[in-house]
Amino acid sequence: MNRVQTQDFSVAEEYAKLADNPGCGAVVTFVGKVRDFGDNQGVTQMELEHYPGMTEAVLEQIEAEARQRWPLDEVIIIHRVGSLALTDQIVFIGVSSAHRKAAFAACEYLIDFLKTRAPFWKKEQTQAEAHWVDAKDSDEQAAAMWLEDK
Amino acid sequence: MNRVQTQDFSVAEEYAKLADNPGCGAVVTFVGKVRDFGDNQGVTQMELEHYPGMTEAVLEQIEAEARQRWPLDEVIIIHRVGSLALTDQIVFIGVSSAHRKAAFAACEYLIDFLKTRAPFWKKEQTQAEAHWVDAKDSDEQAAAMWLEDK
Amino acid sequence: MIKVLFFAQVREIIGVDHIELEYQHSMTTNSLRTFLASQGDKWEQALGSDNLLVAVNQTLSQWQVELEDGDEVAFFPPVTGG
Amino acid sequence: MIKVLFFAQVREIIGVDHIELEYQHSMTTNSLRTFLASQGDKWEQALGSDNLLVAVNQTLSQWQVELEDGDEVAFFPPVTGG
Repeated sequence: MNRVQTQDFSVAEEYAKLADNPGCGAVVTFVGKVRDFGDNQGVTQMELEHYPGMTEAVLEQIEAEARQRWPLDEVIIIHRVGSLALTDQIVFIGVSSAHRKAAFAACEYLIDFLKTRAPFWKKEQTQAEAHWVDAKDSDEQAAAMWLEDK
Repeated sequence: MNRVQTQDFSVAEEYAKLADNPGCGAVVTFVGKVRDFGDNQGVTQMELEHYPGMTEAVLEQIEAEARQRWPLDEVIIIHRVGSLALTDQIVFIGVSSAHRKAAFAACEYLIDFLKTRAPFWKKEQTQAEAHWVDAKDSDEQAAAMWLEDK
Repeated sequence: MIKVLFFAQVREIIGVDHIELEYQHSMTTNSLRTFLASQGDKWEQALGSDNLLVAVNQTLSQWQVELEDGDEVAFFPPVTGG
Repeated sequence: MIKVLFFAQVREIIGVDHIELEYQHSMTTNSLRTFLASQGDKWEQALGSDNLLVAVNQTLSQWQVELEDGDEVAFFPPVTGG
């Protein structure tokens, strides 16, 4: 169910797929968007590059890890690549489960590991210049927390 | 933006309101649904009762608490009352923020405290009987965790 | 006057969703509960639970709180929404 | 043959997105990196970073791993998706 694509996605459509199950009591979704400050103020657009093949493999792997940790129904991960403008949707993570704690934890786990392990790279464009986004220590720490947790 | 209502809600519409902001980098939503096992197997429908006035006041209060803890843009809490059938949506919690950790934490905080402090009561109906749902220790514990956390 | 509301099992057992009572000097949440519980078997059953909660003027309250004339008091079981 | 891919800043600095090389006996991820970094200033700049990551056959790898003929090796900076 995971996809890497240039086109936009519809939260409504993805939500409907996640929720379509009589045993599903909880649906948690996360959407990441292009905001007007990233590493710099005044971001107007960005380019998203990825490593085709490896990206899909990493998404499958982090989904499998989440399913080992929590009882989940559906999992959907979508990441866009190419040119994105301010306020565009970048990434969707949706999880459904019988239990809300599992759905919340798995959704946050998936975005934390997507950010630190999936081969995507962002180049932000402001009025003045374009530059590659630096990886953040806070993202590494967020992912590392899950490993201590186990 | 919080509502208590008998009619259904649209995740797509609420998501659009949450995401409509150029500084918003993260949107987290939670939906709780009627599932086929609650306290009993074979739930076919339920009745949701509430205390008008107090309910709205509690929702405002837990929203204000979440806003004190985390930097949030929009917060939307919707809870349905009346007769609900299997797979119906019961509750929506949506949070947008510049930061994903804040959005995840606030969304989970809001549902944990809604479950333990907002005056709603569920009566589940199976083929055989109707009965009031028991409050769960796990919900009390989930809410108590946030207080230790502080 | 004190307005008293009942919800969920409590409402269902006593068969009434609200009543109004004369305010009595030094009435508390607990004395009101005890008075109501003495009104018959159903009232005893509905209001005798260890888990019973009370709200005063739409805010969750405690058991030895003094009431004032005009207060709205509600009795209900632990909440189960969400 | 070894297929070598470059992404993001690495790709941009050297101006090439992939190359193919003859497989050499006992070639490792590190020896391949050292060999490529010696191909000129841009290559040195692109592949000299402390933060450089390497993947072998689309799996994140380490620096002293032996390669096999036919492997796909990728060099890239820390990832920044999501």
